[in-house]
Amino acid sequence: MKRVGVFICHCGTNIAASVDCAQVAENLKGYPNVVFSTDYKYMCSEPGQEMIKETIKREKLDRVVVASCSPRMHEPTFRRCIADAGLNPYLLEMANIREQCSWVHPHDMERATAKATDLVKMAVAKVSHDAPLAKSFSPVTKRALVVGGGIAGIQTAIDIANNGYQVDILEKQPSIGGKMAQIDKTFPTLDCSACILTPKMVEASSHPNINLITYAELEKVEGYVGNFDVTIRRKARSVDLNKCTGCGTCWGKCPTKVDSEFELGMTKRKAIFTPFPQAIPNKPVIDREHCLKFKTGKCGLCQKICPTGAIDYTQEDELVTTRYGAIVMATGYELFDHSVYGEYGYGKYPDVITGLHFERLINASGPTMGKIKRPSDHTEPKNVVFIKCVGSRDETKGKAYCSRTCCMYTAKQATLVREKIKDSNVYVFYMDVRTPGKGYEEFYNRTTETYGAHYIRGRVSKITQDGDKLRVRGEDTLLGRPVEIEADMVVLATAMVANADAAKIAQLVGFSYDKDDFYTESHPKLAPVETHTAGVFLAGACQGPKDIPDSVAQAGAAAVKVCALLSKDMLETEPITSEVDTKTCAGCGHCVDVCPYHAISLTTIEERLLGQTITRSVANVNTSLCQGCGACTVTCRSSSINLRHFTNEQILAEVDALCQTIQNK
Amino acid sequence: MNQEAIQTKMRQRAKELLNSGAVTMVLGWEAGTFWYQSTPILIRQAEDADKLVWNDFCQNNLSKYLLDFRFTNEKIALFLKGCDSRAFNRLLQDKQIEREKTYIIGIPCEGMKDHRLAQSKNEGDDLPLAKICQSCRYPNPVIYDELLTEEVTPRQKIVDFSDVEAIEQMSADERYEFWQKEHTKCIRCYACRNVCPACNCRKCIFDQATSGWNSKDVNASENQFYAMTRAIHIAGRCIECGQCEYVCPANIPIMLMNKKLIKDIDLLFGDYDAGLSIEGQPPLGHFEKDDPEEFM
Amino acid sequence: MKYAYYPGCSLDSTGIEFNLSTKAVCKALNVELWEIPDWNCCGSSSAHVTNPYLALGLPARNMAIAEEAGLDVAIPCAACYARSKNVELAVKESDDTRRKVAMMIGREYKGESKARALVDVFYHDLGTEMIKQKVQKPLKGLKVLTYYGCLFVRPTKTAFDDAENPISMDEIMTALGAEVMSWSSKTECCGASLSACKSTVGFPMIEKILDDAQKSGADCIVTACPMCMANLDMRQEQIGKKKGVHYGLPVYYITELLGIALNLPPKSLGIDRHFVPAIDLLNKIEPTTGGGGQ
Amino acid sequence: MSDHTEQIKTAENGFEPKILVFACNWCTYAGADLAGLSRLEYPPNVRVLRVPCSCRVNPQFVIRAFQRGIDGVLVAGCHPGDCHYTTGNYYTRRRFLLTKRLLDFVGIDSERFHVRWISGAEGPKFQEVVTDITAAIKAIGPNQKLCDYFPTETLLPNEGGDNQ
Repeated sequence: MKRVGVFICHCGTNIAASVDCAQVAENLKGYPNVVFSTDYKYMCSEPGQEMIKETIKREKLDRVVVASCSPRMHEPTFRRCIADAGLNPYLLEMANIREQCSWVHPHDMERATAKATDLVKMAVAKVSHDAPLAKSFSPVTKRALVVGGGIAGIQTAIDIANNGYQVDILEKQPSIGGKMAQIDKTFPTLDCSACILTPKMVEASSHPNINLITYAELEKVEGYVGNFDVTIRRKARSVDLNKCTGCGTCWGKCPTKVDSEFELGMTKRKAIFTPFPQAIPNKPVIDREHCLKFKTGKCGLCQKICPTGAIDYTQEDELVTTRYGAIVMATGYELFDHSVYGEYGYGKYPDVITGLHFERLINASGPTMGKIKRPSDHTEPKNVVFIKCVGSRDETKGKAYCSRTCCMYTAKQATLVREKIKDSNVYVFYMDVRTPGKGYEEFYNRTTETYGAHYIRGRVSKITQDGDKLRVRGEDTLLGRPVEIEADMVVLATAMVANADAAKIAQLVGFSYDKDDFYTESHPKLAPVETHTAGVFLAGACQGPKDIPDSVAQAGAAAVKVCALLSKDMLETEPITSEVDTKTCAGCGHCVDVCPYHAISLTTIEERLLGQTITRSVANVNTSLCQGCGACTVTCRSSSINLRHFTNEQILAEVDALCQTIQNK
Repeated sequence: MNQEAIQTKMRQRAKELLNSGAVTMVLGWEAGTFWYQSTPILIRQAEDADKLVWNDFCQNNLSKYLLDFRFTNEKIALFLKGCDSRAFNRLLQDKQIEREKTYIIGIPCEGMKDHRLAQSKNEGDDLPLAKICQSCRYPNPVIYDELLTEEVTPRQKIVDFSDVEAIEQMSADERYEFWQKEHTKCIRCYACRNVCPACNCRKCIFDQATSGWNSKDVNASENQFYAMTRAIHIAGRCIECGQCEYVCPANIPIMLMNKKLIKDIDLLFGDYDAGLSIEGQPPLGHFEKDDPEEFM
Repeated sequence: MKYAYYPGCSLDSTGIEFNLSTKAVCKALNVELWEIPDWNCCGSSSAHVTNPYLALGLPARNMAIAEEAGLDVAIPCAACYARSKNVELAVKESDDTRRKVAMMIGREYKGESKARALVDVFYHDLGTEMIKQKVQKPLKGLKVLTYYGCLFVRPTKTAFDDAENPISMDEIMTALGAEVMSWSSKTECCGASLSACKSTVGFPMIEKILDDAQKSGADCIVTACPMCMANLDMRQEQIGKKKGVHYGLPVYYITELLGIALNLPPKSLGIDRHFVPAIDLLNKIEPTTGGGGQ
Repeated sequence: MSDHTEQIKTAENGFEPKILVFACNWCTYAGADLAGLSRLEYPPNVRVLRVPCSCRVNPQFVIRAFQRGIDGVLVAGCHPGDCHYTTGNYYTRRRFLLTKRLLDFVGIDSERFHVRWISGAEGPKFQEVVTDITAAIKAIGPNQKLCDYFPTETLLPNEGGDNQ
């Protein structure tokens, strides 16, 4: 005979307003296995929990049902409460009679009470089959992996490393630095991006706890929080990093010229190259697609002239598997491809460029040494038009969201044009100007008042090439009339979008992403740097458009979450896992393939049969890998594999308990 | 090659295999109590091979008997028709038998006769092929070590779902009435499960009283729970051998439900014939990201 | 290749040369045109200003007659095309509209026979390859500008080419051997009726297009819409005089130049009926040595 | 004791169907909670049974519910691709695409069994789905099929065969 105690909560008036709690408690008296049933104003309060503990002792209860709010909220609270009274915390079930009963059936006391009673009966049926469970523990590897070497990744790594833990930064490009390395000045203080980024890059490369893995990609991720087995593909650089000193003779002499991705194709780089002068590691990579040696077998000049013999054409991709305790995704963003906009010339007009393009133009180490020149004829533009919200806030052709950073960097770029080009005219077409940060509004006011940028509230309807000029036609909604500007150059503030391979990587590591392929945080307000997958954290623009200050702040947050995790030697894992009944398991192995966590494997056991000892194979669950989804329990036709706390018997009991209430059909 | 010739060759091969010690046992058919029934036989001595027969009623699928020798080290030779060989693959895919412990002698099958009709006829009268054999698409064994005769042409290319569609046309109530009538006849003897190559659990949930899935009561509701559950369990595994209907004492059209699921699996997840090969997972054992979506 | 043919009111009056050249060219390209018997006006802008269901009912009657004959409808004029395409989509999208329209015009139009702009038929159904083979007098040496106007390319629901950068007429003209110049007013609005009722707004719109055309160094403009023809051809002198400039830019219907390329006599195409004289420019086309297209 | 939840099953004085909802803990159960937080009213005919993932729901539970006389069943989980366990609901989709057709084939009225994807953010969608299903089942009356059998001794929480 089970001794179940039922406790109905009023939750002040949240439940009592539309459910007759006393009546529910009354209905449960005499119900099979129920030996105690009461109701109380606040079950989760101190006195409420005290009452449960005393009742457990006095009535010698061995199972408890609490009918109150959603178990997603207070299940841990009541588990701890009954554990204090000496009961195994898993001998508890909750009936959700608030979010799923009183709050949604406020005007029908009689039927809401009837529903509440049914829900409590189901809970009693389930708790009667609960078995005591104990949390199990798994070791934590004290090493973190940061995917992405932009400012967010670098800052996360530094903060983790400063806490004494080993960190690997995995970067796809030959050098860390990310998008920030391409930017000239940063708002709102206009200090130069390289000046604040390169010291961090050097700190990351020289920090004893940080290990840089560049020119490498994620190949496979297995395991779970505390024990991620990550296989990384270190792409062949064809350069031996230990021997190479970065002296640059090779890329000085290399005959092959290729469009530089870093400079957005505005200048050339060699087949053996470092993306930009301040690259870290400042050691080149051979671009095997364009290198003559790999294409035709001729050349091989760089190997001949390399003073330290660091060039090695025979290098192969290398697969390295390492175990990590935590993973931080800091893979950054891409810019929206504005060639979908026919209005702006489908990307064909050479003088219609993107903001990042403009950053390279004004950058002192950029292709034009900081002089703003028109890509078409390299002359200095007089009239520069900026267009904001290109691809952002546009559901038809672009993205619905606002990309947060364009207002500020467009204001910065407008200021720089006015500053660098005497008597230039700057026009900014905008819908709204959003300056949500510290010192942002003042910066914007300086752009319009001190630097005299003309802000025109309206959309640009069409840009046409008119000889060597660009005819920009738009509308000034404040004046209520169309506007036409003859511009020398147009800069588009294109939207920040997720990387093209963002979804692929999310599926590889095993966490969810939203419809725009940005990574989904566990809770937008309360857990912005965590994901639903334990042990995987987020930092920077991969979680959604954001500027450098926010990315660095998130990096710090993610780092502390990682350190909290790595500070534990053992990790408590939820005991709700599958278990195999080897008596009935036939070893068919179909459950092995449906398990998303590869937690099930076939092992052999020995058994006495007809007088001999035989060996046969049965399924076996690795409880530290199993996350308790239950896919295997349905695949197993003989029900030999069952999920603790959600067993077949329990769910059948709940179904029967519910249907019992409609027996008199 | 007519039945006589096949029968003699069967006997001769059985003797050779037993005498040479290549196998310790041979599984075949012998003449049954009635002329329209041949019963499976297990022979260990070469001289018993003369009991082996090959006629129009060797319908029983022999591969399922291998399960009884799962943990012995008997090396067994067995005769497999087209459908039997798919059953063999099924048991292999479920890891219930080991290929090395068997020696398969494949017999391309011209189709067995309708044994129910034969009961009201005398021996020697001509009989139509059994319903299941008329729609046979794989008469030639798909796995074998040797073949007794040359291959025969399949009688059908595609599965005929007209009987399933006939039920689908009915209204919901008519369909319920149809199955209600059929399932009240069921006596839960579980013969259909015992003969089915897709049903090879070590302990079936319907034998585990404590599993709570189903009580021992025999009534329409519990019978329907059994029938529907078994249909779901063998979905994507049924090889359309028709043995369940062949052995059902109550003549329940069990294949109707199996064919309905086969039709839907082909429709939803692409054509799949169970037991043709042992690679990959059965349809319900894996998924495609772009499976049909009806629940948005 | 058989289509119901809906000329529309302009092609019986101000755009007579578009009608003549269309019929001549289609005969030459053996495209059979079955003029819809007793066709009525498509309602153009006056209908949809007065009543939305009148604007649907008028073109629906023409389309219904064509549908009963099981033919898609080839429509030269942009406005008629836009109105007819609109009713085709409206009846397909909502049964309620289909019933209301059927009640109004006393016959059923289900939207099965489609409204097709003539240029769309030439470009997508005939195809530039086939047209190129039929060319006997390639327009070598002729620099043309293609002018689409708005109703062929906007709104995107009824358009048959890209709204910002349409290319169907360009590729047909290239197939005819002409040199298509680039300019930015391909899809600018010609002001339509504004040049009549509100010339202070209408005239500058035409002026901008003509200036742009002159700057591009082209010999002439090609269009496929009687309204654009009216504004660019008929008003050209008037606007030029106001500005003290002589544009002298003949404006052709695409079917006229197609006819010339098929070696049909200019008069049979109606080229003698233009305001800006358009016959002499044809002599600029270099005589070809052999017959037939290259 | 007069059981407070007694439903007098006659169509005259308003038959009220009883509908069982298998809800996955991470999405649909959270969506249902959100409907509560946003006070989105819906008819009190549904009873939610929480499971870790929709892939935990065995088609045999659904047949069992009809056998015991439930009037309607809804299986609801995350949208494919968003499953907390990454691939759980892909199996749910395959299993219940077939189960729905088998239940139809056996004669269970199609309004009585539904499968829907409802995410943790779709509180209004949970309300809408539950309201529509309740109305549809209310229109066709109580379920008489598969359920003409009530075991006197059920496997309920009393001495029935519960194994630890």
